[in-house]
Amino acid sequence: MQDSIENIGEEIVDEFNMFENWIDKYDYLIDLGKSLPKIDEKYKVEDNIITGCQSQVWLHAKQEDNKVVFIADSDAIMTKGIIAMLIRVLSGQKAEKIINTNLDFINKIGLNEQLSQTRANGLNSMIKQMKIYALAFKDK
Amino acid sequence: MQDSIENIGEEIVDEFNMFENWIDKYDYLIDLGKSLPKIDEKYKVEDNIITGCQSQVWLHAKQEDNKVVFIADSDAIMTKGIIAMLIRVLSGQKAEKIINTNLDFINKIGLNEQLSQTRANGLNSMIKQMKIYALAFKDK
Amino acid sequence: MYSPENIRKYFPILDSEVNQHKLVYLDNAATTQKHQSVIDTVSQFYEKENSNIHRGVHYLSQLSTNKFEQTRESVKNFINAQHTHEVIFTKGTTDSINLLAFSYSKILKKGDEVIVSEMEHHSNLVPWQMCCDYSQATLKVIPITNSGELDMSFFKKELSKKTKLVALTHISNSLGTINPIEKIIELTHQTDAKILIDGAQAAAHAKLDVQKLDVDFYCFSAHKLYGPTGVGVLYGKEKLLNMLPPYQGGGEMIKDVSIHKTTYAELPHKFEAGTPNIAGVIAFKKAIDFIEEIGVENMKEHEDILLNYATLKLEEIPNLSIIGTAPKKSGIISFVVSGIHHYDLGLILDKLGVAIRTGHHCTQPVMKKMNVSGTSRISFACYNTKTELDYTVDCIKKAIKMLS
Amino acid sequence: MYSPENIRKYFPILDSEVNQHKLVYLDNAATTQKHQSVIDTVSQFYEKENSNIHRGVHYLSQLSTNKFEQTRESVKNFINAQHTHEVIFTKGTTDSINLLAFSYSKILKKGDEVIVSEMEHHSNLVPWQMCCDYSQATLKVIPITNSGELDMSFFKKELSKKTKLVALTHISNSLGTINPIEKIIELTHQTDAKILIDGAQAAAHAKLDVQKLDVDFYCFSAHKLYGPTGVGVLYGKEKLLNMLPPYQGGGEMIKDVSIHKTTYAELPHKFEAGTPNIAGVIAFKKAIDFIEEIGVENMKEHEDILLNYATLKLEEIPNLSIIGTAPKKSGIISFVVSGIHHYDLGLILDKLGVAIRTGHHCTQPVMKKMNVSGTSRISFACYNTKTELDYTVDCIKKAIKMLS
Ligand SMILES: Cc1ncc(COP(=O)(O)O)c(C=O)c1O
Ligand SMILES: Cc1ncc(COP(=O)(O)O)c(C=O)c1O
Repeated sequence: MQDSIENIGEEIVDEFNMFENWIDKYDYLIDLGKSLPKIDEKYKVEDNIITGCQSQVWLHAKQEDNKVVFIADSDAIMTKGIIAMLIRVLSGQKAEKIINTNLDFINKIGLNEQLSQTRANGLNSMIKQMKIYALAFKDK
Repeated sequence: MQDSIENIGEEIVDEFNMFENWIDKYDYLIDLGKSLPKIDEKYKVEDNIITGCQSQVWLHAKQEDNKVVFIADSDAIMTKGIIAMLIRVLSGQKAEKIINTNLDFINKIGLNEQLSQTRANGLNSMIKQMKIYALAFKDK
Repeated sequence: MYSPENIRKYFPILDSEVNQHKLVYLDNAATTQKHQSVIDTVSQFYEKENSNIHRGVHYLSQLSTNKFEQTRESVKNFINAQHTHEVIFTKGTTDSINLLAFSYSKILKKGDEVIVSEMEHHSNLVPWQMCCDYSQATLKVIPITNSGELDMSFFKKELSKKTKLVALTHISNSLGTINPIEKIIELTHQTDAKILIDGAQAAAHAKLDVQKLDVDFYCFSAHKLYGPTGVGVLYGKEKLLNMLPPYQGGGEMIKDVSIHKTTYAELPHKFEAGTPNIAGVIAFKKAIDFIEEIGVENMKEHEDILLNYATLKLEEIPNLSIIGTAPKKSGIISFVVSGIHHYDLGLILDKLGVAIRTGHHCTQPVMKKMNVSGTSRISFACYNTKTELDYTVDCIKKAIKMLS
Repeated sequence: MYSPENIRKYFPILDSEVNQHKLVYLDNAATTQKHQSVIDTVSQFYEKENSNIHRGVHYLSQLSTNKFEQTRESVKNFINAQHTHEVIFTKGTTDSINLLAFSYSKILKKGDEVIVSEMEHHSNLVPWQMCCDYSQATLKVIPITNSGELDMSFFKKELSKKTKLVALTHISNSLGTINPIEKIIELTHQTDAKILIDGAQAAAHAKLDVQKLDVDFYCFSAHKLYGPTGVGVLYGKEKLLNMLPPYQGGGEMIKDVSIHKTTYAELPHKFEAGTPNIAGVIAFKKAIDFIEEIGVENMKEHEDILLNYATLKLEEIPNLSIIGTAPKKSGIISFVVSGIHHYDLGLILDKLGVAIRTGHHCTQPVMKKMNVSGTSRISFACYNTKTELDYTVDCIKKAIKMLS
């Protein structure tokens, strides 16, 4: 069974907490970014672009077995790392869950401070877009 | 015989120096203003207005016996006092003299400081206009 | 307890001497003095945080951007806008009005009408003259009554389905009149017209709630609000701002630029081309904080006391007439003394340390209507005191004596 | 002897720490840091002198007006204009260009042509797109070469008697290219066209003499000149400025206003509606004083040394390519590293205390032409040092390693 959003969130917090300095955290994000599967070029279209990010982010979602599956890409590796993290937490969850679960873990990682305002805006835009997809599927 | 511009200027400087404080100096200017003969309404036309003053100043000039005679008015009494002073010095002088004489006495009175920039601009505009009239008559 | 003495401590300039007299600053309608926290914030920004905003990834750029956007948030709360992006930063009220007048000049057509009034500051008159000139729309002007109020029956008569925009001042800067903007907005909205209120004289003296007012556009200047020079606000309803064409072109206001086609950015950036007055905007927040800490209603109450006090005292002076005698007035008193020019009066008051404004106050039509060449104007702020007014009234008497 | 170390003492921010590292500020093309005398002048103005300017009779108003006008005089001398009233204060380069583009939009006609280039900052491109859109004139765009220079033969070919205005940047903010403006002005004046030079990147890095250049219009921003934010300059030849219709309407820019007819004031007031950024303009004088004290040629010499030094060091880094390789360059280096996104690089440099700018630098057409999505840009000012560059190059190497 798919772990709950909270559980995976906690896992990530734990992983982040292992790192003492920003270099290791960044390295971790970079690795996460590299691990994100390549996506088909057909998804890299205007419609899938998330606005409000400083680098380009494409996000696409589909429904499989009543779960929402996200696929995404970015031209910047750090951004890709962040989106990989969000996918790890949210992809494969029920639409309902995605909409309602509190994403507290993000604050715990301290990504907001790590990332500063514009980037935090980008992060928020990503989460918002993921919830919008979930909403769309739920209403179907 | 008409006194020279320099002499009248010195006279005014002496008169001003008698006063110890600004109140007396202002009173003196006000009195000068009041003493300025009323001018005919026909001279209070757009063409005679000096721009660059904060109050309205009308200045007209005519030539009599080869001398330039100025008549002027203002709606503000302090301004009238200043123009009365200039008239006392320059009216009835030869055009040539008006154009060439150094008006040092103005600095000696300290009117520039007394009057501040905008008002000093007004003063300069008046002098400039008087010299322009003189130039016009000289060329005739 | 409201204490102007306490407030004065935060306005360093109020302690200075002018012409060997203690400064009495009564030219607040022209610009207010600045709160110490505003001044310190400018210095601190330049000494520790300065960077250009937006699009930068580095720390200082992020910091500056955050602080800049915090002011937008503060302004939003201050005027109770619905959205933060309805707050556009400009360089001042004049800039705000020109922005709107330009945008409207691109959508108005022959036959359309714009309504202003005879009591407008030139900044809320000339842009509309230009706008109507360019768009061939017609400018209608509401006359004012002898007491300095809007002729409301004229306004009602002129409002029609041809009216596209009404642009009126909230408070007259030369008469002090507080216009019944609630009523005016309501009447305007009974047609399809939109309404701009020029709040230059109001924002520091009246509690604002743009949602409750249901006003379409509202603008003001930071420098009349204890804040820095070079900063203004244009509030507009999201839907309307989205509909209007942009004003200035340049950095930040675009989404995509190619050589021959450009798409514009979202609000508020669409209307904020170029590097703004970053230090000014950031420091402006402190001015708002100050006003909210004291409470604008409390300030107004204090200013009303001063207004009534000074009005009574001035009315006692022979030959002095107050210009602008509407029942509802803000802390602005214009007056003339028969036989005495305002310029002479201003000069002598200045020598006595009292700063007032003289002239037409950028409202020449008002002067014409009131049949005066100009007035002497005293205008209050939250830090003025009765003692200052007593001294000023004495100085006015002295000046009149000298000049008579 | 030119000593950046001495100069740094007057720039308090340069001593700060960012992310536990000493700040290395290499984002000077976006905005420069501020000289202590500039900062102090703002505070002093607000603490001791603040008042609205022009038309006031009282002491503070006179003082503020005098100081404001002194800056105009300083700018006049700085650029060697013929008349003080040829210096118009705006809120920045973008505002200056929009002013001009608006005025021209009222006099251009279908069939007229405006020439810009592919290397323009959006602020010198979008206003002309809008101007041509409104006036139905045609916009011609000079392409750039692979090294980032203007295609002069194209320019010569496009210049014709249809050309009414040429608007080009003096120095490219994303490529660093110094354009041959003397030649360009000369060629332009062989036709009846007028020319605007966007000096945003040049005013702090090149000696200016608008009379010798015989340039018609020139503009720049104080904030890129060690001065305050929210202040810009538009220089224009008297005759041309007199001929152009005004831009914004409002206080100060009028001579006479009546309800239906308004006549405009003389230069410079005609183009300066509303209360300006008084504190900013007054403080700007100190920035000019500073530049003149050190000497802009000396600054340029120092920056050229840094430019050459950094260029050599960067060229040694594998996979790094410099974008913009004109033989004549100012202290701006844009680069890309293959396989690495500029945004990632900027993030890591920031963590190491190095502030650079990443992205399209408001020159999307340049990015498109150079076939990159953006660049990392380092840009120098008079206070940068070789030590800072050594550190920066090390950090870039480190970042590339992390990201590869
Ligand atoms: C009613 C009114 N509108 C507009 C303005 C113009 O404001 P600013 O000069 O700050 O642009 C003023 C300022 O005097 C004003 O009093
Ligand atoms: C070449 C050039 N032009 C215009 C501008 C716009 O200047 P501002 O943002 O100060 O209006 C810039 C600033 O980045 C620039 O570099």
